[in-house]
Amino acid sequence: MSRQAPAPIAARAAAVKSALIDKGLLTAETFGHMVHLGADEWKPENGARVVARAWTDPAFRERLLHDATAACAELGYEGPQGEYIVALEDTADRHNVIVCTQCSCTAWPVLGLPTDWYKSPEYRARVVREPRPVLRELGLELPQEVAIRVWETSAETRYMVIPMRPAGSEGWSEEQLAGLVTREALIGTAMALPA
Amino acid sequence: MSRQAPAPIAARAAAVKSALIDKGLLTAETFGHMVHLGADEWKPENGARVVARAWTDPAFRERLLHDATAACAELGYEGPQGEYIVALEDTADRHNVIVCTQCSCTAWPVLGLPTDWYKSPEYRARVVREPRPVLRELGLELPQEVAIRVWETSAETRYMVIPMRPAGSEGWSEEQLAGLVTREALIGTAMALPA
Amino acid sequence: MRGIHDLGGMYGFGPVVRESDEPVFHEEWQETAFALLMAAGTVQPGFNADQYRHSVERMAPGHYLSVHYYERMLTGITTLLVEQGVLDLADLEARAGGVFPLALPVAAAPMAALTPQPEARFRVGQQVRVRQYSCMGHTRAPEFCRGKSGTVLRVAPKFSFPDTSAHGGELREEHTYHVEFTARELWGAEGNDSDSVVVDLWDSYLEGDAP
Amino acid sequence: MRGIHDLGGMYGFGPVVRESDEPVFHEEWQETAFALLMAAGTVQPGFNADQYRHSVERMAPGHYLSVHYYERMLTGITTLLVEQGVLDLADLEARAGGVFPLALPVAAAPMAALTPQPEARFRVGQQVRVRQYSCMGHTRAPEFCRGKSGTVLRVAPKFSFPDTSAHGGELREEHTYHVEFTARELWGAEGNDSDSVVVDLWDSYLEGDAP
Repeated sequence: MSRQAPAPIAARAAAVKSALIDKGLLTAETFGHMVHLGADEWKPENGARVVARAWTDPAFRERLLHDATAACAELGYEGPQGEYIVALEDTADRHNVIVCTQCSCTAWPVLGLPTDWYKSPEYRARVVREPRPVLRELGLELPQEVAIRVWETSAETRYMVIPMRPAGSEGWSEEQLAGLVTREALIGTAMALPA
Repeated sequence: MSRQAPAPIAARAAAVKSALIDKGLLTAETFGHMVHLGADEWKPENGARVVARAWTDPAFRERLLHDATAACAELGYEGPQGEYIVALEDTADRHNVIVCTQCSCTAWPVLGLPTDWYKSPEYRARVVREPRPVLRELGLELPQEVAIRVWETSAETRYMVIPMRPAGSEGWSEEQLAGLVTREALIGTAMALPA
Repeated sequence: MRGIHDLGGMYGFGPVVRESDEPVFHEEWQETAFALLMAAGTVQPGFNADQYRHSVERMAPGHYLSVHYYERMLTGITTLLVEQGVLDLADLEARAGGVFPLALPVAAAPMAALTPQPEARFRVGQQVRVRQYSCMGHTRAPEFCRGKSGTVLRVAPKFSFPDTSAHGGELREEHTYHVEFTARELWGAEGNDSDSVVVDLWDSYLEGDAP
Repeated sequence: MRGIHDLGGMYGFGPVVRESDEPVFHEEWQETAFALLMAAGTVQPGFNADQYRHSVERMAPGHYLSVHYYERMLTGITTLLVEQGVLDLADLEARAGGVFPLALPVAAAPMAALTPQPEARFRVGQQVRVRQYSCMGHTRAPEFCRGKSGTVLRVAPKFSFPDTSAHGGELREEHTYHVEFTARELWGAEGNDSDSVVVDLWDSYLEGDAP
């Protein structure tokens, strides 16, 4: 229980930023560049392209399952929180879901920075113990015969899910297919969009 | 994480009070009476009188150790959260401390309503695992040869500590002795005051 | 697993700060919260202390841990009054001029599968172990002693079993026991050889220690 | 025991709420917090991710649980910058025009007594058990799997051992393992027969399962 109300968070953030700039330790340009990386460079569209490639190129799929870090780097996706990526392939009888219960680790280069629901204490606490109700709340109802594997990102490994390729997408281009793969599908709280 | 700032707590409390009064379910007098009980009737001075009596009256001490509820009632101290009181007697080689880790239960009639430090998550979390550092922070350094028993009030039982009678208090009146017994001594985070 | 209220033994808490000459109530709204608890039995049908404690435990964990004891009290009692239809949330929010956060609903399967124990099964001096049961609702065996072995110091009278009375279940009474656990048993290497914790536990939370 | 950040399996949390079309950052201060994390390595000597995570975990539990992820990020990094003497708290509070709550100090005995394991001791398919160790500092075995048995699915490369690197200890590297635990093993009757949780665990967190 805090005994004195803190300064507004915006004022605290501005204080740290201005102190570091005034001391000459960082520049406003550095701040801007970092925000650019997080907001524009690392995004789930990258992971979607990886998945679409895996759906259309069996040799790439093999490389992705064997060494996802290298396979993602082939498409130019690498960087912090992407040093060791493991790809988890959904099948008809097994569905994968990613969480980080202890902080909110995510494979930034291919999934983008995590959204608020992924970072929420609610998701972190609940999805490991009751994945089915949580997935249902997020709109995904899985039949009992589909086993759920929840992957707890408790270390250096960063996961990405390869969802099942939707029926009816035969012959689609890689770009079209990538459009079916949402951030949620890469985390495992949704399937790929229907074709 | 709350998504919308709540109304000020004072406004929320006033809302409940006014709603109950407007519906005719409670009166302002009832509110006032309850506050009077909590603020004026139940207080550690009551427990201090119980301890002073036990220090001076061996038969009372026996009754207190055998059935503290009845012994406290002899002095007129009974009521809610005092339905089953157990007295814990400190000795030269064993010191007793009370906590309620799951809420903040206390024997109201003899200890009074609990203070903020007793109700704090800090005390509730820490005193069961590290009683010596916590007691030290509160000003009580116990030698290693004195065993500490921490009593977790996790049910209906309500505890009170009978601290050791201070040396030099021989011949003191019951009232004088009661003045040596603080709330903290009744909880076990302090000894009785020196005579 | 545990709820946010089950704080015993948790890491990461700072110093215990004691205010000197602390008043019983710091602000008037705290008096109101306390008076509400005292009067709850007269305005809410079926009110009992276990149900009340659970209403506090059901608060959103971030809310629970960041506010004062009396805000938790007010939130819990108001939740019960709204759930029982005594008060209306929209009316309260209109009166308060803003959002009035209540506790969350009772879990779907709140009670653990514990077998009622009408007679005392254990005696003073006996070794007992706390069952590793799991419960989504109200219960009174702190997580820190689950699965741990201790010694019965005292057999207390029968009391209403909180796991059922908190949830409007069949009223049943059981003895509780003051069970002493050594600090070594509870905390391993962090425990002190001289120290112990005594926990007041209902009969059906316990089993005879492994032979 | 556990710290407030170790949320996996805790009871009492409400629904997961998903915002549609959520932006990467909702407010400018969140951008600042993120940029600080990214740039921390260039302004704070010896910065590493384990030390950073621990700085967040050291926040007062009520603060931790009641604020946004990026406030935790800002608080953790600022705590490190103040502790290392890069920034001055009084100066920050003057700039912010008010109190700037930081994380609490590192515990007196932060590290568990775990024996370094330079070579992989376990193989795919093997049954392992997570040790019931206790640690006041940073560690990465969630409480929910301590003492539980699972099956090794994958042996990952060696990584820096977080329990020591978070505390400036001797740098050591160990393999981690993706260990699968059945939901029944973790959650008992609440678990689902079909489901499992895979946790990425360092070698010295593990022991061979009981024979």
